[in-house]
Amino acid sequence: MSDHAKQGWRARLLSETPRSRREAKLGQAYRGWLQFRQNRLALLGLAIVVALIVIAVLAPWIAPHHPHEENLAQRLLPPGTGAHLLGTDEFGRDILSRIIYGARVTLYIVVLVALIAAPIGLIVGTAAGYLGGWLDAALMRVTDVFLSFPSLILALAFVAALGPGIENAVIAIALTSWPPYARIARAETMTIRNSDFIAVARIQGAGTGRILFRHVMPLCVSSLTVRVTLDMAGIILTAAGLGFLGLGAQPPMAEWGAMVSSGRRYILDQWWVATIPGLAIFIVSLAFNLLGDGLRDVLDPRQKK
Amino acid sequence: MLQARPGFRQFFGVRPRDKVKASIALRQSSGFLFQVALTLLGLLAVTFFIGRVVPIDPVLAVVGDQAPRDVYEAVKRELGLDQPLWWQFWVYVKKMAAGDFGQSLLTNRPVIEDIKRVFPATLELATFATIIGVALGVPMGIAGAVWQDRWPDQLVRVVGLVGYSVPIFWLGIIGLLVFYGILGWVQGPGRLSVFFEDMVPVVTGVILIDAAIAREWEVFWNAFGHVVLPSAVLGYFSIAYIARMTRSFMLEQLNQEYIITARAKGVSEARIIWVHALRNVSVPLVTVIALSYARLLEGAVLTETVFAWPGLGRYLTTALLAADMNAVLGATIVVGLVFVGINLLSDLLYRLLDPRAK
Amino acid sequence: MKPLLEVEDLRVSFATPTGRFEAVRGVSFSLGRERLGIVGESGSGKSLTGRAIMRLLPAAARMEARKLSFDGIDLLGASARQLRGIRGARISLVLQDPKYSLNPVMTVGQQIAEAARIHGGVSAREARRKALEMLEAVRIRDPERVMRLYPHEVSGGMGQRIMIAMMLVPEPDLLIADEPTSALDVTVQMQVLAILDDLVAKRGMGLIFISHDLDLVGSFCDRVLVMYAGRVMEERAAPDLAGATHPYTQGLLRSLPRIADDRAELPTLSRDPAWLDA
Amino acid sequence: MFPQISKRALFTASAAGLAAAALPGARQAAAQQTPRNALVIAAQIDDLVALDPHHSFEVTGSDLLKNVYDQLFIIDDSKPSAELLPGLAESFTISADGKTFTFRIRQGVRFHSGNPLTAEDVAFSLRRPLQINRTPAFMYRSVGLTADNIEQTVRQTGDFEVQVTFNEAYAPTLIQNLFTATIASVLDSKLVLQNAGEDRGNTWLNRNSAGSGAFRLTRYQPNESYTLDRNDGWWRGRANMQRVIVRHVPEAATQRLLLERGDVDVARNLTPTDIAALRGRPGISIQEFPRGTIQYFSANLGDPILSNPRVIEALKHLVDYDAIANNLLPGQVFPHQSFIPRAILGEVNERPWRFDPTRARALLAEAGHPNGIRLTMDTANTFPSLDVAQALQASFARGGVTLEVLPATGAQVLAKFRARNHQLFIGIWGLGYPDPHYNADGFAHNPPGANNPGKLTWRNNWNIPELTARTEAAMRERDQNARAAIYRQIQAEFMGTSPFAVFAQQQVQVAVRSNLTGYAASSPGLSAILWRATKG
Repeated sequence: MSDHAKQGWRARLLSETPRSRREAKLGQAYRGWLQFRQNRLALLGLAIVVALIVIAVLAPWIAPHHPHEENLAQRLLPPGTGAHLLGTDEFGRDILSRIIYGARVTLYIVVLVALIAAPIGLIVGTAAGYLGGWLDAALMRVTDVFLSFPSLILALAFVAALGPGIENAVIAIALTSWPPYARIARAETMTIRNSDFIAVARIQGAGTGRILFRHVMPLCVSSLTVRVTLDMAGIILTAAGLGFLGLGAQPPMAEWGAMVSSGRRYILDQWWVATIPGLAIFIVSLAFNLLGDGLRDVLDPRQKK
Repeated sequence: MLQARPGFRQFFGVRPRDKVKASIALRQSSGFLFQVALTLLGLLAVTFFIGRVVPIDPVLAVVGDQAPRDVYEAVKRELGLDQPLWWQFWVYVKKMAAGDFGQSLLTNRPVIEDIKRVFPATLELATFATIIGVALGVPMGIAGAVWQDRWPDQLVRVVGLVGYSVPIFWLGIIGLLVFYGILGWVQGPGRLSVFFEDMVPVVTGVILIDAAIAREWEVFWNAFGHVVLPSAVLGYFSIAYIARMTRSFMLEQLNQEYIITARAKGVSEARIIWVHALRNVSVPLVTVIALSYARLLEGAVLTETVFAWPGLGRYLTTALLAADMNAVLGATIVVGLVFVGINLLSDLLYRLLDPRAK
Repeated sequence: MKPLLEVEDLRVSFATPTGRFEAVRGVSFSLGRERLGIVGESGSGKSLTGRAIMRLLPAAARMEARKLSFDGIDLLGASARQLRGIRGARISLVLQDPKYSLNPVMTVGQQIAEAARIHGGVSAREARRKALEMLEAVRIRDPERVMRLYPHEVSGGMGQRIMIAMMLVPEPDLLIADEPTSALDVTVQMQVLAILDDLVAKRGMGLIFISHDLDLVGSFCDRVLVMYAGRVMEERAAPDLAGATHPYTQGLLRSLPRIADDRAELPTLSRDPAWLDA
Repeated sequence: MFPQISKRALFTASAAGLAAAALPGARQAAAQQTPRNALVIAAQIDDLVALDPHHSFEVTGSDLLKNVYDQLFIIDDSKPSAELLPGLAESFTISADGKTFTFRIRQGVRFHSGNPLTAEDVAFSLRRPLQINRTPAFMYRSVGLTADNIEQTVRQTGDFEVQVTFNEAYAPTLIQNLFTATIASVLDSKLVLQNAGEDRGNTWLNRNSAGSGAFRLTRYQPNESYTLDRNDGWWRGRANMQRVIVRHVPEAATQRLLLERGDVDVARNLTPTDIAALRGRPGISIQEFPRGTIQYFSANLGDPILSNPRVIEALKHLVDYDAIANNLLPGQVFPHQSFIPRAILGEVNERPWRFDPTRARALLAEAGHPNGIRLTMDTANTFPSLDVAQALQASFARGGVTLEVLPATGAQVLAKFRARNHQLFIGIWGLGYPDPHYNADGFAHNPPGANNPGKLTWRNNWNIPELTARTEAAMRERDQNARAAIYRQIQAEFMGTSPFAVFAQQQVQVAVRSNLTGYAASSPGLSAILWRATKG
């Protein structure tokens, strides 16, 4: 048996002298994981997010009913009545099934916003920070304009322009949430810009695009990841807010915010109709917050003890 | 160029140093004003063009369901909507530069008058919420940092995260049910109970202040009873934000060398936290608080809806949904100004608090 | 004479994701009213040793010792209150870089007066007078003006003199100076050291001088501890340093550049893993 | 004198009581009371745009304006169906050709300003709607009055006599009913002219009142509240309440809490579940008032699928009429399938359509869609249309119709509807004045070749030259019974073949504090009635 197989993967990952670039990266990730694992709340957050994904994927198999199946004779049943574990809503639809299917919508919102907003912010921020000059000034002015809008209002404006619906809500939220990412990426880029390794890359003849994409952006990714994770709760809540104002997901789609919104008319007597999706929103945004906190402890060195 | 123009030298040569300084300051501030103007113009342009591509027909919002064609066309002309977009924008900007925000379609009143009414309502709510946020959020954040990873920290974190994660309209309705409906500890929705309306002359528009000026203490307490709950609900949100930021700033400061110096001097922990660290924390914290205050001043649509609070957020939202563009643009400009104003203020405070910034 | 400070088998360790890491591993020494130098490379545990004496370790650190007593007081068992009474008043600490070790948003005067007030129980006016006096003692011209300055408005050398003034105001018995001059220019270094030397001699204090500079320690102190990887490798009287027996000390000595040096290159320091367990 | 002093005097007794209650913590758990001489209503009033009675076109507007202004005729508010009473017109005569109506104006009526009301004010007020040409002006145009002829058609023939000449000999009841509408409000012409700018007082009247009615408007803050104070010299008698305050409360739950706490006397916009929960609660009573508003959905006949009458028939079989009325909107609507609402001349109470998915499937198969069809339905994203649309989604599915609901803001959906870009549209239609013609004009009148997006028939591409002629004939039928008979015929045909499925008529369900009586949230005269309200 060879020497380094005997060492075991754990020791290898933790070794101070990694054998390859990949091994170094893996080692770093593993050390991060070890640190992350110590934060029990963060682990809980991770578990909930994983559960959300699992539920979303398996929704058709685990939901007891179809989320749109109405029965006006069985409306507003309290939790635990008959076949409805969490009760029924104003159309007699099974709330549990709607919550389960709603996980898909929530996941969809979260993933899509992250996929749209983070790259926009990253590109704008790194370009502004790295290239400087008038481009920086112009981009930052645009960022300021977007920043000085209240995000819900801007989202509202976009939704009003594009028409209500989940896709448009997602686009609207994404368009309102990139400016802070641009700011962060810009700040990070400014500190990286003058560092030696960038100078080396430049001397070696790397083009601006290559430097931006291969050297600058990867370094901004970790702090951006933390920020995006922490923002997820806000994104879910903004989507819910749009739903509350009738501009988010449209009926009968089982979106949690819209469920709270339509359930609020029954909140004084049939509390569960609005409260259960409210709890779902709460639990998931809490999870993203916990996860974000945990990630920050690992990825953001300033916060380290 | 070898020879400086004589005028140039004369011009600066005789100038006392202060004046040069003043001119630099002026140049900086004019640059600043230019930037503000640019930001506001950008804001206007974005809002304007979004507003114009909205598939909501403002004419229909005016004339209603059953309007015949001729009335529709007449109103469209009246609103200037038959003109090309860029021309409409130009006309709008020109008018606005002259201080004319135009007329709101929905209230049939000058937008500026509407804003004078709704902004103080939001100001009142936001200020209270921020006071609550700071009064509770800062100590909570400090507690979290001081007892890092122990139960007070976890408690603060969870309480804060709950504030971050609860849909605010849900919290509002439940709060109203419990504290108004069941317990009766606070007043109901709205800014005043109906019978107190118009009892004090409007000076600032902020009822609490107006009532205090008029020495109408019944009105004052009534208004207070109304503002407590919505501002607490909003404030919970800022508590969460402020506590989280305070905690992280505090942790950063507590790891600084000067804290060790202070400990080595024998300074008590309490004094280290509340004097040494907090003074340093307050510098970035001011920016955070200002930011959260600015956000609240932009109006909290959801809270305002639940509490029937006639504030800026609801005004803006209603206007948006009806494509009442004069109202939307006017309110947006106010929002932009508030943002800029608060930023300036926080800058000023920053300079006051941090000797290094002078 | 009973020693001022006794340290026996001092250990400091940290929890890391890969297990416990021992940064100080069984350090023992005792100290009278004398000047003790502690030398070692960065990471050798010398600073931690200094801070452990004042019980000023980071929260994540765990510290054990068979004995840690100062002037008959058991520092290990001392309450937080007792410790506060000792810190500053009886044992003081001068840190490396005044840029970080002074509070940036308090004036110099406030910071020095604070030290005087905490332990002296004196009035504000008296504290101010003491602060002024002390600033003069560290040879600062126009102390009235300096009192009003913020740390970022003073130079590094002046900052360090302010730091010393602040630490000596309550007239402690023991001063721990943790690389007090390494952040300063060479010329300023000498001035600061001279002041320190002068004050320690005048007031009859004990001094622990922590440094990576073997030469400096050799010339400045009475006795020297050489540390490596959390352990004391060797303890010698300063004048006797040249006769060091431990290979590590010898290595350190050899790697020092000399004015009359004719070596083409400095030898690299060799480290023997066996020293870790010695 | 400072204006607030008098207001304070008004509520001395109550304010003292409230003062203690207003202090936080000092409040009793028991519900407090609003003052005995004031009526406080929580309602949604954010759709209130115009207060100029010749401009206003919303239900909330008429609730306010009919209590502030008087019209030439009155709908008797003590009767369950719309019966006419003389209003500012004491009596009238009709010329031999039936086109010219001569109105005798009641003497001794004074405006709130103290100005006497004369024929001059009436003539001014009859001309003004066409001169400012806002939406409601179409009601006058439909009887041949136009901006161009108004100076000649409306004439002041004496100090207290006005003549109006129409282009046809219209049924007298039609004209009388028309002149009960908000648009027929008589304004204080002197006061209006004093304050008129270039817009004939439109701006001024949108924030002030110049009427002679039971109350005068003393305060109005858009989206917040309005306050009406009693007109002690009203010619029909003095109102019981000295003051009426209507406060905008957007959320139903909030309205309910206010009512339960006793901070308001009336909660105007509660949901069926709120009503169910409040029913039987001590101190609170539930009241229901029919309202002349119908709910319908319509199909665009310009669409290839929907142009097949069998498909329309199938859709009408796919509405669960009873479930909507009894389960979804209990108490807020009752089943109704025709366009003339109950309590109006010519009403029919037959309901030929039943929920029958099997029949619907068969019809669809006959129409060539054995595997069902897919349709979209545009709806405003507000209660109740959105809720009904979702219920329809489920019931349509049982007949093989896959319905996609497309909710959007009201103005947005409306624009689409007016542009005929919809397949199905679900909406609500309110009566403008209590005459069958108003709805017949919208639902059964579509002059060929005209391009009128104001008409529902046009919007749905329903070409009906024959029905249009009959609707016009009904306008001219002077015999009340014969007129009613024509409308019944029109409706029979409408219910059978039209692209409209009317499924319910609304009623206003309010919860009030039990000590309040005489308040009507809605009436056959199409507005709230405030002056009879009294507290026990």
